[in-house]
Amino acid sequence: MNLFRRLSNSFDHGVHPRHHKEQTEHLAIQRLPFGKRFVIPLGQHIGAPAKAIVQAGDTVKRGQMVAEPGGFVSVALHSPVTGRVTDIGPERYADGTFREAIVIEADQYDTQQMDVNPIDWESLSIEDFINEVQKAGIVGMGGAAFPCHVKYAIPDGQKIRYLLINGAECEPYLTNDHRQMVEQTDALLYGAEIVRQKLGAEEIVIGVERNKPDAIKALQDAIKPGQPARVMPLEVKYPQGAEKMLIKSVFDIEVPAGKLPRDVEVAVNNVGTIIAIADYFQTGKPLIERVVTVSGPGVSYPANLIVPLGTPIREVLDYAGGLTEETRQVVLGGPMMGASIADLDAPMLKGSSGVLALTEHETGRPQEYNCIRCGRCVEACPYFLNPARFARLAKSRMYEEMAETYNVMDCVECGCCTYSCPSGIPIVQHIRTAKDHLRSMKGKVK
Amino acid sequence: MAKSEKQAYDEFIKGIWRENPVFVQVLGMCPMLAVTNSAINGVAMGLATCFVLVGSSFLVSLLKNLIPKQVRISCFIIIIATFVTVVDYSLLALVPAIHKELGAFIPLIVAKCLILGRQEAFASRNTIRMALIDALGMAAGFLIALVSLGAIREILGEGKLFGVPLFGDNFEPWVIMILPPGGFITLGFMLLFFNWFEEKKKRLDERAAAIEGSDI
Amino acid sequence: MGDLGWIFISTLLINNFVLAYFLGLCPFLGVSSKLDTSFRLGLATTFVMVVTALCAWILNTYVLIYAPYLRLISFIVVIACVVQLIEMAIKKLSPALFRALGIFLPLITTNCAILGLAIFATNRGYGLWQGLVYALGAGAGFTLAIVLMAGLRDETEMSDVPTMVKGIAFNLIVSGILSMAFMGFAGLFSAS
Amino acid sequence: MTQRDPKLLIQPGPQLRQQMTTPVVMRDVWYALAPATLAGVWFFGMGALLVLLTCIAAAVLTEWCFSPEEKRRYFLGDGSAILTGWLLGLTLPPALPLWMAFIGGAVAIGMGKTIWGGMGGNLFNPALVGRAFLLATFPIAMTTWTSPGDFFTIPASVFAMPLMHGVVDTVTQASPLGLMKFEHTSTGFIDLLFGNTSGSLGETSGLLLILGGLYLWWRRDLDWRIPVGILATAMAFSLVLFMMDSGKYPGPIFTALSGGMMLGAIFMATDPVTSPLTPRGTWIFAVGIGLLVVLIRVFGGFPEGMMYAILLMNATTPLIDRYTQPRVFGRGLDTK
Amino acid sequence: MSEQQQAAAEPSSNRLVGTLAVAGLISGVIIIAVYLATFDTIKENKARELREAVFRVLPGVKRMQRLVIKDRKLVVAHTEEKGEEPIYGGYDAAGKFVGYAIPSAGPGFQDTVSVLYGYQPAERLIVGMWILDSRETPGLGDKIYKDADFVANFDHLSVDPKIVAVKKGKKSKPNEIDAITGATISSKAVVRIINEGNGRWLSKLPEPGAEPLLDKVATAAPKAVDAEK
Ligand SMILES: Cc1cc2nc3c(=O)[nH]c(=O)nc-3n(C[C@H](O)[C@H](O)[C@H](O)COP(=O)(O)O)c2cc1C
Ligand SMILES: Cc1cc2nc3c(=O)[nH]c(=O)nc-3n(C[C@H](O)[C@H](O)[C@H](O)COP(=O)(O)O)c2cc1C
Ligand SMILES: Cc1cc2nc3c(=O)[nH]c(=O)nc-3n(C[C@H](O)[C@H](O)[C@H](O)COP(=O)(O)O)c2cc1C
Ligand SMILES: Cc1cc2nc3c(=O)[nH]c(=O)nc-3n(C[C@H](O)[C@H](O)[C@H](O)CO)c2cc1C
Ligand code: SF4
Ligand code: SF4
Ligand code: SF4
Ligand code: SF4
Ligand code: FES
Repeated sequence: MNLFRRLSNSFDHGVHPRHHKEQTEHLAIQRLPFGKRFVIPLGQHIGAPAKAIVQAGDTVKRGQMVAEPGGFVSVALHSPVTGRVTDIGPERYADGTFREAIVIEADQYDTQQMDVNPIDWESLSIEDFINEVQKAGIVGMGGAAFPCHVKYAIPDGQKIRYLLINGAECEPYLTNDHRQMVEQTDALLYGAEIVRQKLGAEEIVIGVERNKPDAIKALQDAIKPGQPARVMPLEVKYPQGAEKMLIKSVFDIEVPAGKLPRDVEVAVNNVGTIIAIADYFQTGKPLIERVVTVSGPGVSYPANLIVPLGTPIREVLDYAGGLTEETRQVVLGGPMMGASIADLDAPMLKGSSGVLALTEHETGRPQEYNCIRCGRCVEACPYFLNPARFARLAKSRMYEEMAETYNVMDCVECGCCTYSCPSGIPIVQHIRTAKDHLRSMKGKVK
Repeated sequence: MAKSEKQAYDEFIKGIWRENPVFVQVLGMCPMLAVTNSAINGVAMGLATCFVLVGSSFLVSLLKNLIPKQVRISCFIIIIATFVTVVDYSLLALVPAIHKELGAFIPLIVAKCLILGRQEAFASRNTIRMALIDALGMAAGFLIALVSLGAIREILGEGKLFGVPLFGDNFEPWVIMILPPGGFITLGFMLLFFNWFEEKKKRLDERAAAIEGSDI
Repeated sequence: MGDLGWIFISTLLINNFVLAYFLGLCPFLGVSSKLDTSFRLGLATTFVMVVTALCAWILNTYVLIYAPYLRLISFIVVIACVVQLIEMAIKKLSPALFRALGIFLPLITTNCAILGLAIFATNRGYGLWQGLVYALGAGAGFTLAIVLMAGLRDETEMSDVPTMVKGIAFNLIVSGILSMAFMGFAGLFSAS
Repeated sequence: MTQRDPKLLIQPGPQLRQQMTTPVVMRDVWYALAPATLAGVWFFGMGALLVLLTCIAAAVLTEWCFSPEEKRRYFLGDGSAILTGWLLGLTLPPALPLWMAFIGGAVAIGMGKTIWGGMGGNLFNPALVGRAFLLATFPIAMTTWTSPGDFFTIPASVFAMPLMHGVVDTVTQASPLGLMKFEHTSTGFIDLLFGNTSGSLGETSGLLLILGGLYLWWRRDLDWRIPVGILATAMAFSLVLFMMDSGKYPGPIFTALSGGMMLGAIFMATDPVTSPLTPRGTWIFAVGIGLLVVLIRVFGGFPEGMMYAILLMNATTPLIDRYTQPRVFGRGLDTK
Repeated sequence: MSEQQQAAAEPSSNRLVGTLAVAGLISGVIIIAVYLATFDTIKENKARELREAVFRVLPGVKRMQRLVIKDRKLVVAHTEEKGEEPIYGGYDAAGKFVGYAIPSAGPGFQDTVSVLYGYQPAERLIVGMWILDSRETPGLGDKIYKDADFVANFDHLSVDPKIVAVKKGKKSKPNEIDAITGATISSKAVVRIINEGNGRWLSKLPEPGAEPLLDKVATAAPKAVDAEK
């Protein structure tokens, strides 16, 4: 079993949902026209919210910094358009909550040219490099929106041997990383080289699932002789893109629980993140737009779009032909990890890799039955946890046992268990409840 | 005196129903399940237990002021063991056939916490009269439980009651009832029935209370 | 009759003290759904059983042939005293072992399986070695039954057993099923 | 302006589910059982069919009576009660009086399932609880095997009055296992494979049962480790014995094809509810069954050990599960 | 015990020991009284049981006596000694030796089965079998003593080369018995137990004709009782 997995470059367990990528994988990336109103939430990344440095009424240029980092684990925000700040205040977020945001009205007559310059990265010290990345507002584009520069701040005594680029894109429907690898191959390799040199890594490894042969080929062709980089084709399996799984698949190393990739001398970045870094140092353009896959059976014209951040989701969907009658659900991100949203006027964020419109067929929930202990969830969990046990224990509110005996805190909520359960048990939901409870208990004790 | 009559009556009845040692307290089951595969065995075991219980309760409450606290448990056990030995020999002499079936389990009456428990909880703190009444009540409850258990197992297991065939020659006996699993299962279902009954009663009571309450 | 191996298998599986003789039911049904506790209770019981078998053999051989009527009383007294002594000895000699088994020892003394063991071994006319193997089998059988039961109960604590059944009634019925399953061992090694 | 779109659902993730649901799984098992059942009915006639239907009816009726009202629809709707009755029916002698079959079905569901809290709560295979109860209750009727006979002749014993003996008027014949155990006579391999032997409905046609198992495996409804583990262990064990004394002990092929081995290994030991969750546990479970079957068949008091082997291993399942938790990813590594 | 007494000072250990001793004494007295009162009846019951069994397995026998091996010789022994394994000799009214009643035991379907069987050395035949003790399944295994047909198997059954149980109705040789349908195991257990008993005893028995003579002195004793009593 293990040998087999090694030969096919993969980790153990996981699931094989139909990937539905055929809708968009051949569509070249298009640019979404600028809209009128942009909402830039201050806390759209993990860590401290950014601090606004503009006021209502100010005019801003496209690419101009509008908020500075609110701490070390925080990044700057930039205006996606040239226009005027109309408001700074609570705005509705995709999950229905209100958060502080900067609202910018686009200048309809502007050409939206940017006034930025390339940066000479080669002469930068590592500290300055980290500062620049933070200033560029770059966060992980793989979904978590974790400030990128924090990953680069390697503590003394540790080093990075491999820069691992996450091109797995295991979530169904999404093809934005795929298209970027095909169309922006050089930028990707250039960005990778910047990060590699700055971190002093020996090699760049790009992990790509085998269902993107054109991306694999493009990358292989583009790697210049002498560049320490290679492409690693991976088995098509969810969650191949979860960083610890990826490291397992590529290097056959398990990142110990509670440790970070850097503890095994690896830095992991998403394709989009690296391209954003390349863009910034090549042209000076900070992170003001991202590639988004609009797909699913609920949209008429699926597409891969460059979306200025802050654009309302509705405009993205409208560009793709609007929602069809059958649409029951809109998901931000992939269908496995992504959250379903009800407010289409919420803005697109740095971490929004996809907008999916799903119909009853995909989202219909089966009748919930009692757990039949079939073990499918156990054999799906890439973390080798026991989700059936979680579901049972959570039902009896035995949260402590879940943590002490069964390591519930190691769960990354990848959803494989819920996906594979024939009894329709929302296991991940139970797990989230348990984790919330445990966290609040821990808070109380301290 | 009426009050004490009533009290005595209550003491007696509680052993049979409210605090039935088997069905409610679920005590002293071990030897019971092994030997109650027929009604007659149930009677024999029940009577043997009754004799020990009543006899030792009597003696304990008689001697309660003479026995120092520190050695009371040992004394109780000696008293109980004495009665058990008496029963053992008597059965062996008088009804050897029954002794052959129960024999090995009779000495185990000593280990039943039911009996020691009654001495500790009741006989050593009460008058001889009350101790006797309590013991009789508990013993009656125990006897009833054993006999009904034995009867059910015998009826299904052999088609007989006290050895009298009930269903004619063609009856297909339910062998499991006289085997060990039958003991577990029968008592399990009897307790289930007891629970069901209690629950039903409680629900009725609650409803009655609710109706009363609504009147006000 | 003297085949030690058969005596062991027979008391362990075929004539399991709990599932076929209903001995030691109270700890079996009542004590715990904690595996660890059950296992240690089982070990302690086995230990006391072996000691009891030894005492019973000594009594039978040297005392009771002269005074058979003292059988019950002497068994009880001797078992109680010996367990007490062992408890004290373990406490002195091995605090670790005492922590593992000690708290169960007094509980076990009043358990009918111990007295039952002494009586049954006597009734069967077992000699010293036979008696010891019998005790070992009975103790192992008790441990097996109680550990299986603990596992089953631990698992069902999380399922929605109807309230009416929950408790002793449920445990009894489960024991019935377990006892039924153990019937599969009947006739083992005696047929061929 | 920021208006919640009324048409859109908010659901916690993951949004996708695979297509398999519990009722579909159960129905798959029906389909897998159907060919072997039809063959059995063909061999043993209408009487056997009546026994089978009675078991199913009793199981469904009991499920209906004792499941809590609010869950009744789902409990019945998942089709597992029918499956329990069906599997029980397949393990009974074809000439068993119907009233006994009815009791079996009722006990299977009542004692095997509802008191445990219904579907998924039980720790013992319900069909086998029913069968073990019947075997211990009516040992003679349960070990009276008839030979395959005329399709339309129904043995009179089938219609015995409730609580009364059945009179067996057809030819009784020891099952292949009984012949082996008590007379050391082996039955031909071809007969075993195609099912033309005396025994219960589901004991007969090894071939069709294997086909059913392959179907379930293909549908991913069944943990392949269990049948494979059981058969491999049992065959290896009996091979060892066979090599020691081939006159006394049955060979591995006979062991694999006779009695309830196939039905048990493919359809009963694999009952997901009562088998371990973890892959490693599943192996232990399977090996345990394999060993116990041969132990009971060869050294024990019963010609057939499958039922007891499965029930005994069911009892150990919670322990197995507990002690075979997989090593959590990233834990228990020897880190410096 | 009242509150005041509980609060009173600890009783001395002499008092504790004394109380226990008195309790022991009283209980001892009661037990011995009962023991003595029931002693004869119990002894008589046991003897009767044995007697009945012996006369059942040895038809035509009027008197019996207890025999043990001493110094490799079979001798009469009326009093029990530890570690002895007795068999019983049966004699007809004229005092002529008829056969032995041999006890043997071994595992059955559930638990140990104890068998007593009658053996006639002259013709090397089993002439009767009785189950002293068993825990076989009621309705199945208990047929080894409840089923008259099965018990009848053991009349004039040859022990050479050894007894064999065959499926019911298939009995054809003098050393074969019909097993009970549905209780094959118990049937075979009985056969095995008898074969084992034979293995233990037959070689130790004296030549036919040289059996111990009926002990005239002991006739009245409970060990060799007149059957007509
Ligand atoms: C279940 C799961 C699946 C993931 N799948 C992907 C993926 O397919 N592609 C990806 O780039 N990141 C994926 N991620 C995020 C990665 O773990 C990791 O955060 C990311 O590759 C780090 O790069 P970034 O910080 O540049 O985004 C996934 C995370 C989880 C928990
Ligand atoms: C305080 C803190 C420090 C972190 N430091 C690092 C780091 O040094 N290197 C790194 O690769 N990730 C680091 N992470 C990010 C996480 O390991 C992980 O990549 C991030 O949560 C994104 O999750 P995903 O990769 O599963 O999407 C850090 C996270 C936190 C909260
Ligand atoms: C509950 C139960 C109890 C049994 N008890 C006995 C028994 O005491 N003695 C016995 O020989 N067989 C007993 N059997 C039957 C044996 O298991 C075995 O099936 C039988 O000996 C085969 O006999 P046959 O070939 O004569 O039908 C019992 C079976 C069951 C189900
Ligand atoms: C592969 C498979 C095998 C099954 N085997 C059995 C079985 O042997 N006996 C049974 O009662 N139910 C069986 N079931 C149905 C169901 O799991 C069972 O009724 C549950 O134990 C009821 O909680 C099976 C189901 C599946 C999917
Ligand atoms: S959500 Fe958690 S428990 Fe479920 S499969 Fe993923 S890691 Fe495992
Ligand atoms: S997949 Fe669902 S039904 Fe199967 S074991 Fe896991 S929780 Fe239970
Ligand atoms: S104290 Fe004794 S009788 Fe009472 S429950 Fe415990 S073991 Fe049983
Ligand atoms: S305390 Fe002992 S004697 Fe009493 S029921 Fe329990 S095990 Fe049996
Ligand atoms: S593509 Fe795998 S989760 Fe992001």
